[in-house]
Order: sequence, then C-alpha cells, then structure tokens
Amino acid sequence: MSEVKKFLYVNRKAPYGTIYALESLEVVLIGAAFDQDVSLAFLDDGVFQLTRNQNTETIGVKNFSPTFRALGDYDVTKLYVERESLAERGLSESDLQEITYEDEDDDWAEKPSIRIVSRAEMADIMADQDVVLSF
Amino acid sequence: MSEVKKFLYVNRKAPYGTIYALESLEVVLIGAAFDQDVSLAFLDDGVFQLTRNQNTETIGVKNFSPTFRALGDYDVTKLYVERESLAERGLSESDLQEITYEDEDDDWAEKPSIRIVSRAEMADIMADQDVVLSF
Amino acid sequence: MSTLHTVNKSPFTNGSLLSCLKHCRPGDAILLIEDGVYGALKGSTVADAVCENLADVRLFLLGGDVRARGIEDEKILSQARTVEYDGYVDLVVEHDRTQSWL
Amino acid sequence: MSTLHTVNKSPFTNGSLLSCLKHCRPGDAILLIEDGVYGALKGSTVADAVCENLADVRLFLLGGDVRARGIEDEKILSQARTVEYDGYVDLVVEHDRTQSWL
Amino acid sequence: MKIGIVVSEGPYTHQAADTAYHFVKSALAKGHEVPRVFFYHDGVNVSTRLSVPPQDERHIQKNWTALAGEHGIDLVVCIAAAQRRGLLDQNEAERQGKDANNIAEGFRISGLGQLIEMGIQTDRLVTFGD
Amino acid sequence: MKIGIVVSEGPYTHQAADTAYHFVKSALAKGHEVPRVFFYHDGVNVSTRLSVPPQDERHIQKNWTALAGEHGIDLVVCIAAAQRRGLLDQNEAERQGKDANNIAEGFRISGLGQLIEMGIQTDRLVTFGD
Repeated sequence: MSEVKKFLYVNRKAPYGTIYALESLEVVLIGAAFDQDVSLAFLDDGVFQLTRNQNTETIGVKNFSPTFRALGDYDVTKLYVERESLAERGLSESDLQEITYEDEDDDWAEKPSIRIVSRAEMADIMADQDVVLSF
Repeated sequence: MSEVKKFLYVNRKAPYGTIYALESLEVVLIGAAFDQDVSLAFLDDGVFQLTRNQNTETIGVKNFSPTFRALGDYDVTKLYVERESLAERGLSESDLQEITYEDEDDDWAEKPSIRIVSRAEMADIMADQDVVLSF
Repeated sequence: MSTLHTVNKSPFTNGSLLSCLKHCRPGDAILLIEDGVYGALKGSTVADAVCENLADVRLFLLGGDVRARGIEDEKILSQARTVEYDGYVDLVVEHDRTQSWL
Repeated sequence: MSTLHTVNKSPFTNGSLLSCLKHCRPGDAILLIEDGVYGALKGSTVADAVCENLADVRLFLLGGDVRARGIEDEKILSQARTVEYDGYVDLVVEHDRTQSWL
Repeated sequence: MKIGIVVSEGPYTHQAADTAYHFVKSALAKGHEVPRVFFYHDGVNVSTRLSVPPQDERHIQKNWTALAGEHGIDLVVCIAAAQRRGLLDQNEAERQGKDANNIAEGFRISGLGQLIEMGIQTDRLVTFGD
Repeated sequence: MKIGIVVSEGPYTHQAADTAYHFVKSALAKGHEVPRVFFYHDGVNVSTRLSVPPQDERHIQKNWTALAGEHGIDLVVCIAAAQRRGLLDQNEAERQGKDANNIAEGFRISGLGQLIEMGIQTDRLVTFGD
C-alpha cells in the first residue's frame, strides 16, 4: 500500500458517558501503523475529551485522557480543536491538557499538537480529506 | 396485590430511529394486566409516535403505530400529548391518528384517548404519579 | 471536491443537524435519514435555521424514512428533495466523501 | 410531594436538560449525572437558561462524574451542589418519585 | 426503603450500567433494600457471561453477579428484549433450537411483568439509561 | 466504485444496521462493489447468531449473512469491541477460556486494521451509527 490518504477522525462526543471517545482513540492508535496522513478533529462535545485533570477514580472507568499525550509517539500530531465549540461550553484553550510532539523535521523541537481553529477553518479541514471517520 | 398505583409511561423519543418507542409500548401492554392506574405521556419527540399514516414498508421495520389504537381494549385510555411539543415540530392534533376507547361508565360511549395538554398541565400530571417509567 | 453530509437524528432532540449546517461548504449536500428526516418539517422551530443555511447546499431526504414516520408531502420544506436508497447511493458516489454526523 | 429529576446528557448535544427544567415544579430537585454534569458549566451558552429556571428548584451534581470530566470547581455554577453516590441515594429517598430524562 | 432499579443500556457503551451499580452499592450500604434490578432494552447485554474486557477495565457483568450474590438481589433480564438481542439462558436456547447460551450466573430471564411488579412493590423506582 | 461500510450500532436498538443493509443492497444492485462491512462499537452485536426476533420482524443477522454470502462481502467484527461486549467466535472462546461462542456464519472477528485498510482500499466510506 503505497498510496497515502488523508484520514480525519471526527470526535463530537463527550468522554465516559458513552464509549465512542475511547473507541475512537483505539482506532487512531491502530491506524497510526498504516502511515497515512492523519488528523483528529474535536468539535461540539468532542472538545470535552481533552480537558485537563480528568479523574475517573470514583466512577470506576478507565481514564484514557493520558493516551492523547502519547499520540505524538505514533506520529499523530494534528489535533484540531474548534474555538467556537470551546467558547459555547465556557471553555478556553487553557482548560485543555498540553499535548506535544517532537518535530523530526525541525531538530526534534517540541511543538504543540493541539491547534485551535475557527469553525470555518474546521469546515475547510473536513473538506480536505479522503476518508472521514465519525465517532 | 390490592394496592393501585399511578404509573406514568413517559415517551420522549421518535419511533423507528431507535427501539425505545416500540419497547415502551410492549411494557404498557404487559402492564395493563396489573390493574394499575395507567397514563401515557407524549412530549418532545415522543409526539411523533402518534402521527397518522405511518408506512414502514420501505425500511422493512414493523409498523407498530396501529397498536396504539388497541390500547383502549386494554383499559389504557389516558394518552396525554403536550401541545407545545406538537407546535415546536410544526404539528397539530389533526396530524395525529385518532385513538378512542369505549367508556364502560357512560354506556360504552366512544371517547377520545388522546388528551392534548399544555406543558404546565403535563408537569402537573408528572407530579401526580407514584411510578414514572421513562423511555 | 464536495461532501455528502448525512444526519440521522431529530433536530429537536440533538444538535447534529445544526452543527452539520454550520460546517457545510458551497456545493455540499445534506441527506437526512432515519430520525434526521424531521429536520425538513415545515413550520417547526428549526425550519428557519435550516433554510437560512441552505443557500449553496442541497437538502435531500430518504423517502422510506419519511413515509415510515407518517410525514405528508405538504409538511416538508420546499427546498428538500426526496430520494430512495438508490438515490442515496448515487449521492455517495457523486460526492468526494461522505461525513456522518452521528 | 416532590420529584427528583435526573439528567444524564450534555445540554450542548441534547435537549433533555431544557425539557426537564420546563417540567419542574417548585420544590423539585434536578441531579445532573454522567454527561449531564456539563449542564452546570459557568459561562456556557446554556448557563443562563439553566439559572433562569432554578428559582424554586435545587440543582445537584454527581461528584464522581464531575471529577471524571476534569471540571474544576470554579467552572461550576454557584447554584449547584455536589453530592456523591450516597447523596444520590438520599435524594431519591427524600423525593416522592424519581424521573429520568433519558 | 425498597428501591427498584431499571438498567436500559448495554455495558461499556453507555455509563448507565456503571452508575446503576455504584448507586445500588451505596443504597445497600445505607441500609436500603434493592430487591430487584430489571434489565431492559440494551441493558440485557449486561448479562452476557462471554464478555472479556481489557485487564485494566472493570468487569461489569462480574460486578453485578457478585453484588447480587452478596445481597440477594434478583437480576431480571427481560425475555422479549433479550430474544431480539441474542441473550439466552439454557432453557431458552433449547426452546429456540439454539446451540449455545450466554447468560451469566446470577441473572435470570423473565417477562416484563417483573418490571411492573417491581414498580408496585418498591417505594422508589430509578431508571438508568440513555 | 468500491464502497466501504461501517456499522456502529446494535441491531433493533438503532436503525443503523437496517439502513446500512438497504444501502448496501442498492449499491450492489447498481453495480458497485462493497468488499467489506466493518462492525464497530455496538455494531458488533449484529453478528450474534443467538438472536430470536419476533416472527413478524426482520432478522437482521440473517439478512446480513445472506447478503454477504450472495455477494462475497467480508463482514468483519472488531475484536476489541467484540470482546468487551461478549461476542466471540470458536477460536476466541477457546483462547479466553469461555464455554460458548455466538458469532454467526458469514461474520469473522478481526482487528481494527481491517477498518483502516478498508478506508485505504475503497473509493468511498459510509458510516451508519448513532
């Protein structure tokens, strides 16, 4: 398989209330082995997946939020988060955990994986894909 | 079991897209054998359950809307439908199927089972129950 | 390059249709399926929001789902066109990608 | 005679919380659980609608669900009180009936 | 007080079965009775004994089986909902000519009447669903 | 054209598995190829052979098995999602020490890589879910 396609994983659901966020992340991790051009989109309630300081001890469900910080090791470095979705929920970028990757094309400099984009930019990103997987 | 409790079945979901409406009706039919004081509430998307002329032939799913017309035979005669929920959806009472029962206390006169109520009245009906089952 | 968006949830319960409308680009199409077909009801509280966003976007409905739910033709927004399952397939083929607003 | 209402869905995706608020009566309580806890976020697009309807209704949050979702205390509406699972049980007992807004 | 419980969604997919479990544990710890939990809709999927969640995840079915065994809770799986979704006990499997069954220990299959009966016989009824 | 299909919700509970079925039938009738259908999330529940729907209802699993048999469609059930939810084939049941399995003919259990591969190898990918 030499063809490289643009894959977008669209995350629009909150974590823990339903399993979609976790099972989306499982696809992303497996998909990383296929050397495609991968982006993740977080909009609507999907932005809640990235909040800091998630602590699931009381509800007895596995806290998978640290896994997002490992995505850089899998060369998954484009996490687009919609600014309007954050604002509608009373959130801003500072409420999200920091996720970085080391840029091999720039002497392994550490760079942020989360890119805050406007709704219009998100629409453009969506329109630029070959495959859109929705969760 | 001599105690008679007031049971309210709350229907807030549309038919066919999910199974809740159908499985709610199955509870109502079984529950009718228990001689309790039964009411059904239709609000929000639940009002869509009662539309006329449902035809499920193309989607290959069983059309259960005729079953509502049989409820009178099971002594289930109080179907409360919220006026505001209808209006928000561009519907009025004339879009709903006619459902009637024969009133044994009134010489078996045929009477409508559907009672259109305001949102405030619906809140009062909900507050007057012993058991609320939500679908 | 255009996208077929599908929406399968009632807009009175769920925000998917409105979010979809805000992320469409000119030339895209929206196909309402399953409980999503309620999004094309005339005179509803969401009808204006739907129509305002349809300038450069075509709106389709899946006929089997419309009939299942007892929605009469005269209740449907004039902008919406009904297709059957084979028309759904054509829409998928005609657009470069399909995005499901779940 | 009063009711405990529980809401388990995000108000940004789903209409259950707003519908619940419109059907509460004085003396009732609302407990937000699971994804419902997002309904108590300060400064959100639904915060005003929530507060306006809380005059005679108490608002509770399930603490485990709040912490799971990383919602800091200062982000939560001042009207909301956090309870744990045992407080949930007490609320069910204290009210005459529980209505789940699914 | 007697509290009846309805679980309407499947395990892992929705949080309902988890929240119900924590609620029931707390209710019992406070001295209340939970005579029955009724599994309806996709809730019937909680009863499968074939579930193999990852090692670092809770085992929802086993948690329920253990709690019910300890406190004598009647875990009832709705037969109509279970048939549609492929949940069968040994009797049902034989009756339907199926070559396998999948209901876990502690759960029993019965009719919707058990839900109504629970509503009549308990002081409170709490539904966990989606 | 090659069209890949994802089914994300369980049978009967959501309409997704029905809509996907009608869509695939139409696509095949129009001469398109549907090489694979990938069942994920609760979609894995479609694959149980223990389902016994009422006589007057469609049999969703059997419909898929028949369609796949006729047209050579690869029905893949995600192993990770299936394990959580109690869907096992004979191999998996033995490996996990379970005394029963429940996957129907025509379905096979495999990894998420099959989903990505489908995305790469098809011209369109259509998801049916909730």
